Amino acid sequence: MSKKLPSTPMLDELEKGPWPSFVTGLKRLAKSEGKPNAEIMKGLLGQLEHSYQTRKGYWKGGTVGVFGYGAGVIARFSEVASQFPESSEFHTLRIMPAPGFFYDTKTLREMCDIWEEHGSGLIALHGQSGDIMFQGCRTEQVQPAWDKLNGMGFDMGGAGAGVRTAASCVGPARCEQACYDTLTAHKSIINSFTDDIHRPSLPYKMKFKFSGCANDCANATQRADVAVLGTWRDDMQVDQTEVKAKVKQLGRKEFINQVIRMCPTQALGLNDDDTLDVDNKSCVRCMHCINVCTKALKPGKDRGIAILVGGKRTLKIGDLMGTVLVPFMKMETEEDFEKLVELGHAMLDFFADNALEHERTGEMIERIGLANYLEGLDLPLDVNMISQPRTNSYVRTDGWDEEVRKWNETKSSAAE
Amino acid sequence: MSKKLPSTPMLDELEKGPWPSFVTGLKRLAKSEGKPNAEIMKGLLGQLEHSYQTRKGYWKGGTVGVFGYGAGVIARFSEVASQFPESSEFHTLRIMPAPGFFYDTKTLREMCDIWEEHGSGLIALHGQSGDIMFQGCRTEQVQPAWDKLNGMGFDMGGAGAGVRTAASCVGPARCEQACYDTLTAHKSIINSFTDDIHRPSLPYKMKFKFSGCANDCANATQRADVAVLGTWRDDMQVDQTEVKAKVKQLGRKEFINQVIRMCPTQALGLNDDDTLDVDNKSCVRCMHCINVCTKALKPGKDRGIAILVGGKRTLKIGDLMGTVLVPFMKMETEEDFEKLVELGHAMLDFFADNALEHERTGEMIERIGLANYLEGLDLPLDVNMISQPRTNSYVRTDGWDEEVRKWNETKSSAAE
Amino acid sequence: MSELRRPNETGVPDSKQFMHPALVRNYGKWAWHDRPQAGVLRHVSESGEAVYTVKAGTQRQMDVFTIRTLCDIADKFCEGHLRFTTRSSVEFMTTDETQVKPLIETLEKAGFPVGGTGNSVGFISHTQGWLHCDIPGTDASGVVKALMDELVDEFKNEDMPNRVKITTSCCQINCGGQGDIAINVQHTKPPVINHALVSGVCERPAVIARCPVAAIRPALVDGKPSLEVDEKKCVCCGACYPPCPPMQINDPVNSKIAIWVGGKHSSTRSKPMFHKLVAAGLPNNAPRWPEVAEVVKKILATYKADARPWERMGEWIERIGWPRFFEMTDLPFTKYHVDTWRGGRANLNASAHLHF
Amino acid sequence: MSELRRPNETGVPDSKQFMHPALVRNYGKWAWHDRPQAGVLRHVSESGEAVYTVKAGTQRQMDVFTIRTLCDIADKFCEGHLRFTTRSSVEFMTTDETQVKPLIETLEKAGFPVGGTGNSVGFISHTQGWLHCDIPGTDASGVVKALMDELVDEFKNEDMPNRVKITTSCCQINCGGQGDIAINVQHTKPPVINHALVSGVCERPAVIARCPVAAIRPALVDGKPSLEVDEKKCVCCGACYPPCPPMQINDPVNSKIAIWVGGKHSSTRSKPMFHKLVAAGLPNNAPRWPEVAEVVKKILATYKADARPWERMGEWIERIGWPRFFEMTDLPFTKYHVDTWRGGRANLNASAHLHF
Ligand code: SRM
Ligand code: SRM
Ligand code: SRM
Ligand code: SRM
Ligand code: SF4
Ligand code: SF4
Ligand code: SF4
Ligand code: SF4
Ligand code: SF4
Ligand code: SF4
Ligand code: SF4
Ligand code: SF4
Repeated sequence: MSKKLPSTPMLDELEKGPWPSFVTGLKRLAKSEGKPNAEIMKGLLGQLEHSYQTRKGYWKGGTVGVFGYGAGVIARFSEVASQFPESSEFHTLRIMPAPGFFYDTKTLREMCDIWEEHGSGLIALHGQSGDIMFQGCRTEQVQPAWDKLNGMGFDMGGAGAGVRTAASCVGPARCEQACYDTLTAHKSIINSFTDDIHRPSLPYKMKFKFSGCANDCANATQRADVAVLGTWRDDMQVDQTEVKAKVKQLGRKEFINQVIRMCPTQALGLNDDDTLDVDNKSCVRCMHCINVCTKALKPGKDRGIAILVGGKRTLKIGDLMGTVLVPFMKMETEEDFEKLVELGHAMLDFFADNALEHERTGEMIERIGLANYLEGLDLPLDVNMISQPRTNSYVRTDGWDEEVRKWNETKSSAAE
Repeated sequence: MSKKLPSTPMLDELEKGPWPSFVTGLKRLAKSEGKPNAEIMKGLLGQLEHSYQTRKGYWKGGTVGVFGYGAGVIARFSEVASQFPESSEFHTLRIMPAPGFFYDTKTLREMCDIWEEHGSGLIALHGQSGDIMFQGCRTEQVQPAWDKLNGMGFDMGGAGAGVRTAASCVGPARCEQACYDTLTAHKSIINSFTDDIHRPSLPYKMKFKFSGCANDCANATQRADVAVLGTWRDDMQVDQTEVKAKVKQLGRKEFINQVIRMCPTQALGLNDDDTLDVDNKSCVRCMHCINVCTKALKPGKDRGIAILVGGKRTLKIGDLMGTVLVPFMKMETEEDFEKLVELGHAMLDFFADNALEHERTGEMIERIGLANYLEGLDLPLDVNMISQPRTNSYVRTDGWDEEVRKWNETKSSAAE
Repeated sequence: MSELRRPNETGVPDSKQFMHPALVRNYGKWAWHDRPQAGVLRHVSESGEAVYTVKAGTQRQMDVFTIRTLCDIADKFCEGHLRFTTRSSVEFMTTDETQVKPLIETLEKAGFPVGGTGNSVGFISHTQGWLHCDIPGTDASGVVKALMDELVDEFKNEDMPNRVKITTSCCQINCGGQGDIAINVQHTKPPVINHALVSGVCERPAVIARCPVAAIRPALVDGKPSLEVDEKKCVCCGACYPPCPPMQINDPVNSKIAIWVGGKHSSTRSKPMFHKLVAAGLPNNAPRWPEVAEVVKKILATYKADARPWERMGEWIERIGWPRFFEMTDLPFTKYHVDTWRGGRANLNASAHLHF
Repeated sequence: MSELRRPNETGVPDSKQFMHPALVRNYGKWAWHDRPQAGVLRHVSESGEAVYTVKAGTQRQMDVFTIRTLCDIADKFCEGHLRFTTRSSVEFMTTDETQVKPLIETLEKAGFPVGGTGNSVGFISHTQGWLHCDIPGTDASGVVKALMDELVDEFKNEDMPNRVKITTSCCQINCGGQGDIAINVQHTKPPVINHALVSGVCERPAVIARCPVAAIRPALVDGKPSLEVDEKKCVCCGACYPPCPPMQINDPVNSKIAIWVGGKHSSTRSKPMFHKLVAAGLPNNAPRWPEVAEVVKKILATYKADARPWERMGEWIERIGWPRFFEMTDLPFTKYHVDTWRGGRANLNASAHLHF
């Protein structure tokens, strides 16, 4: 009864070479005789080979979901179902992993078992947003698969015009650079937004990402509407003995080339005794010198987060980087995390109320202006928000004195 | 008969202090009893004091000119002529000085005499575009004043929607940095555009400026539609003995700080024997190291010009810097200068044909795109024209292969 | 079929339950790290305890057998724990230094290249493509596999000036994000409209609103409401295609591959940068995209040979200048490289800084 | 009255006829220069000949007596030759080193401060103002004189990190250009329209076309064709005023002074930069503008104390960061500093680079 493995001469080319081959994996699944997923995979291999031959894709969308939720399943129906009926439905369940992508083998094995039973056996670890993508599910299997995955303690990720699955770097779990607990922040935010993830009703998608420092290993700055990045306010920590050791290791000239000369703000000087001179006022917390001298240098002790807002990809006005919204916020106590969650909600509410259809947060801010966005969120203006002041005189400044008053007020209240 | 000096309590405040006072000068003129210009100046002082008191200007424009020309006189009629009748007409003649602002005293004295006789005796050396501004002339004196100035061998400068008076740095006359003859270039260009200066009929103004190197002492980059800047193509000239002397003079650390670390492209290295290591491929001809080490370093020997196009002030789309149009052109032989003049004319013609009313060259290029401008001028594309390639994928590239062919052609013809 | 059951709206699970116990013990207490060899990280805690991480490449799109193999290895060496990186590499952690060598050997034997650490070429950001997406111009999995085959040595060694982050995207939407090198589909012809379907499938005002250059207008075709495209304006971006599949943008010949360089998310040294177009018009040559691989390898080799330690791709090019980049990589420079999008003027050279 | 005569359309005269003979001799043959003291340049030719230039400040707007005084000095010391700089300073050249000292003394005695060389504060770019222009919001001559009185020591000495180029502009058109410090009129209220005059004086379509934000519409007022301004859109730039004087933008109280910093024309080190708004709302306080002088002096003092050798104003601030600039100068930061013009997003901080 079971169909033969389709002929896939083009795909077979992708079994060659040293890198692990997804084709070999697909074939392995297609060959696991007797299992329903083998049949699905035969169809899939056939359709994919057809795509390679014709250089076209053959999936179309649709609406498939699970009870109680409005999103999380990416429906895929084949346009060439008559040729490859076994994979005519090939939906994906987006499931959110634990922040930082940690697993024990028990969990992973259980997931494999579920997906062998209810799906194609093909799992992506992970999607670019951070979901586990259980790919290749027939419509009627979506709910049972989901029930089991949900039963394991996992929940559905985002899709459509809602809050999306978040991502965070490994953070304090295994990185000395982490200036705050990325994993806890991730969890706090996401678990307070489940409603907006599961029942999307925003103008467009909204993504959060969490990186422990400016190295931004979670790609937050450009790929999240809300990027939470670790930083510090006080002086960086310097172990001069280790500095000397590093100078010795690299040689003086190379140390100057690789560390001193590469500081973006010329905040570093090498003293004659091979110790380091740090102008902390000029340092922009870029992490470079700390990255190179992992033993000698560390972020300061007064740590917290900066929030950048508005990052996104091309549609419709062109790519946007996130820009500074909150230059610093402590992130240590439970209260701090609650404040972050509150701010997240305020951002979401403002977005929901003010964005146009299919407009991302960054585009909305571009349209209404940062000042209005700040006002809407009741956030104070800060010089760190700009890379430079305006260069154009086309602005009506008759509220100048009032704004000066506000600034002085904020400043003196900060000084208190 | 002659009027009393008006009371000028506010202006008098500007007679105080160490800097030469224009008010003292105005008063000196107003006091040169018996001369007609004394009366004009009394009126002018009265009106100016009135401006200071009320914080408003009281001139309005109009049309005054000289026979044969359509521009060059800035007409000023007083709105408070009834109060200050002597200066009711206070026109300016814009006269072009010799490139580089050189004078002998005979010429200057003659100009003073003419202006005492026919004008107010107030002369600005020079206007921001580079004109001698003979200010304060009654309508009926404009032509006689002009006849005399023209008789001296001087010509009228630009105004209105035409080619404007140009400016050039002192160049080879007294600067070792000059990479081409700014004064000759200035003269060649301007004297080939007299028609467009004197009978303006362009969409808007067009300015040329000439600086001998990237220091741009003539402010060409932002203040000229066509900026001609000196540069070189080969390696810079290094006198290592003088380098060592400079290292000794500044001290090693300061030499590194002031020279090595400040090179914008990290093209400089200090060798252990205190000689300089120049990566000429990375050097962008910014002049910094040469400026600091005037004895040790010099531009290379294969010198010429770069042309930047489109610089201008705010109206209407915001300030524009000039951008690279021609990265290099020899400027030594008469033929070279002729080529420059030819290109200038092509630029003017394209501007005349394609700019909208009141649109400067930079705005036009912004509107039509650099590629179209290049095509219009039949100039080749060059990577030096960009600071970086496009970052946005919204472009239709179906002419790619054809453009590649063009590039390869240009490249191989350049290699010939 | 299972009963309809209300979901447990649990959100994300807690991470610590899955973490290697040494990570839990030293959570937030890491002091420093180094890399004893390519593919291996050593993180040392304030307590002195060291954790060794061995990192390996995967195909991301994994069959359950592959995952189970990874689990077997984690069971054997890592007390049953493992993690994945933001780039779909897999990481195995152990406190036992002596286990590092056998762990590496086991991984390599099982077909997982060990590397991707430090200044290497990491795994390529992977998107969906023909395997799953509804709008792809190419197949991400194939491009990634073909390229990683070519780059595996650069994955296994740390010979690059800095980390190299490569991304692919199988349509111009670019789910792959910014990259030191980005390999993206670039359509070159306006969509071909299947007018018969438009009225049935597409919400026309929504489609019209999506076009970044306002090139779409409503039209009556054969008496039916449809859409038409002003081909002079159209930038062939494909943004109209997801909301309106009858506006077919994908084409076996005219959907090309473009290569972009110098993107960067980190704020390390320089501010984050967008990637910049360097090559376009490359054929979508499945199954192994040799023309793409050639350009990528040429760029990588040039970068490797010329950049200074710690310079990311974009930083290196900024220093040496774009003229030299095009010269050294032998790539043609065309009018399409000149930015024409809003604010594109900022990408012109507004200075006398010149490279010869 | 003189006969109408055809002009001799001669263009610019040749420069060499006016040049000091030593400059003609060494034209294009200069080898190097230095500055023996502030205010004095020594240029040495390949031939070994040295020319000394003594540079002095003027008021630019000169009465013939002042010019004749300069001529007297040139006759006495410089064989009857002198030149002016692109910044309206005057330069006296001599090959005789012994003449430098008496030349300086003579100039100083005659009231011309000697200086403006090297890393000093140069003379201020001067525009027309109430003295001559038809649209000025303030008087350039007065502002320049009042400020130079305050800055004369910085003109005479070379104590700045780099050259400081200050510009003034008496309306928002800004004939003064970019400056390390720019002192410009900034209107704060929309134009007040004298409707009775519009139809007689103004070409309405031309005026409407001039507005950068399309805030002007045609209107009928009292039955006469006039214009009206959408005050919500209007950015008070005054661009409508030159083509239509009844659109009175100047106001004794609401035409304020704004201060901009960090502009730069040179491509030296950094690319040319636009100046950036730092202070606005300063009163147009003729005759000596003390509030303006105070801010300018504060900025200069901070720059002088903190910048490194050769850093221009804008380069210094880029290094230390704008937060520190505002902190050190004690200037308030407001929403008006945040760029809202086209492409203004580029001036937001799109990075994790932060200054604390
Ligand atoms: C494991 C991972 C985080 C995670 O939670 O999964 C990670 C881990 C580390 N990153 Fe990262 N980065 C990881 C993705 C990233 C990304 C995002 C990405 O790859 O898509 C970035 C930003 C990319 C960009 O800019 O476009 C990133 C930019 C950095 C940088 C900054 C590099 C630069 O100079 O611009 C550093 C600093 C360094 O190199 O020392 C860094 C440094 C590190 C360190 C050394 C931090 C530490 O002290 O532990 C980690 C060791 C990495 C190694 O393997 O050598 N990591 N790192 C990610 C591994 C991805 C992979 O499998 O290759
Ligand atoms: C699956 C995934 C690629 C992957 O293979 O990893 C993906 C796949 C799709 N993306 Fe994406 N995007 C995925 C991460 C991203 C990212 C990266 C990120 O999140 O860090 C981006 C760039 C960042 C951003 O959000 O801008 C991204 C930017 C887009 C966009 C453009 C959004 C924009 O504002 O420019 C679209 C188009 C849209 O939303 O209309 C889009 C749309 C899509 C759709 C839904 C296409 C469509 O309209 O039908 C794709 C469904 C593919 C499928 O069949 O599964 N996808 N997409 C990623 C999500 C997996 C996951 O949940 O973990
Ligand atoms: C005389 C003059 C040219 C002229 O034809 O009139 C001139 C002459 C010199 N300039 Fe200049 N510059 C002159 C206006 C300018 C201008 C334009 C301006 O002032 O409006 C600029 C560009 C301003 C800007 O960027 O906004 C200018 C930017 C420079 C620079 C680049 C400074 C920088 O680092 O950005 C140098 C290099 C240096 O400082 O060694 C320079 C260097 C020089 C040198 C040292 C060149 C030389 O080797 O002779 C000259 C001696 C100047 C001195 O007095 O110390 N000159 N110089 C101008 C004197 C103006 C004045 O009276 O103050
Ligand atoms: C006299 C002078 C200022 C000075 O005191 O030195 C001046 C004065 C005027 N300028 Fe200017 N501009 C003068 C140099 C400049 C410069 C500087 C330069 O040339 O290097 C600029 C900036 C560069 C540029 O061209 O963009 C300049 C940018 C403008 C503009 C704005 C142009 C723009 O595209 O943004 C206008 C407005 C206009 O043309 O409609 C303008 C208009 C004017 C008018 C004609 C105002 C008007 O519409 O009536 C002024 C006449 C004043 C008068 O009564 O004499 N003036 N003007 C300068 C010319 C003197 C000379 O011929 O030597
Ligand atoms: S972003 Fe910073 S804290 Fe997070 S993993 Fe990367 S280097 Fe560590
Ligand atoms: S963290 Fe970055 S900005 Fe700060 S001193 Fe180090 S290299 Fe410089
Ligand atoms: S622009 Fe260059 S050549 Fe001209 S005066 Fe200035 S430094 Fe000399
Ligand atoms: S001229 Fe400028 S770019 Fe060239 S080496 Fe000197 S400082 Fe560097
Ligand atoms: S890049 Fe395009 S084709 Fe690829 S997954 Fe994303 S939306 Fe689909
Ligand atoms: S392909 Fe892009 S530009 Fe062309 S019509 Fe569709 S949305 Fe508009
Ligand atoms: S800046 Fe304005 S007011 Fe001053 S001269 Fe120029 S146009 Fe006239
Ligand atoms: S002042 Fe400027 S913005 Fe206002 S109406 Fe006039 S031109 Fe328009």
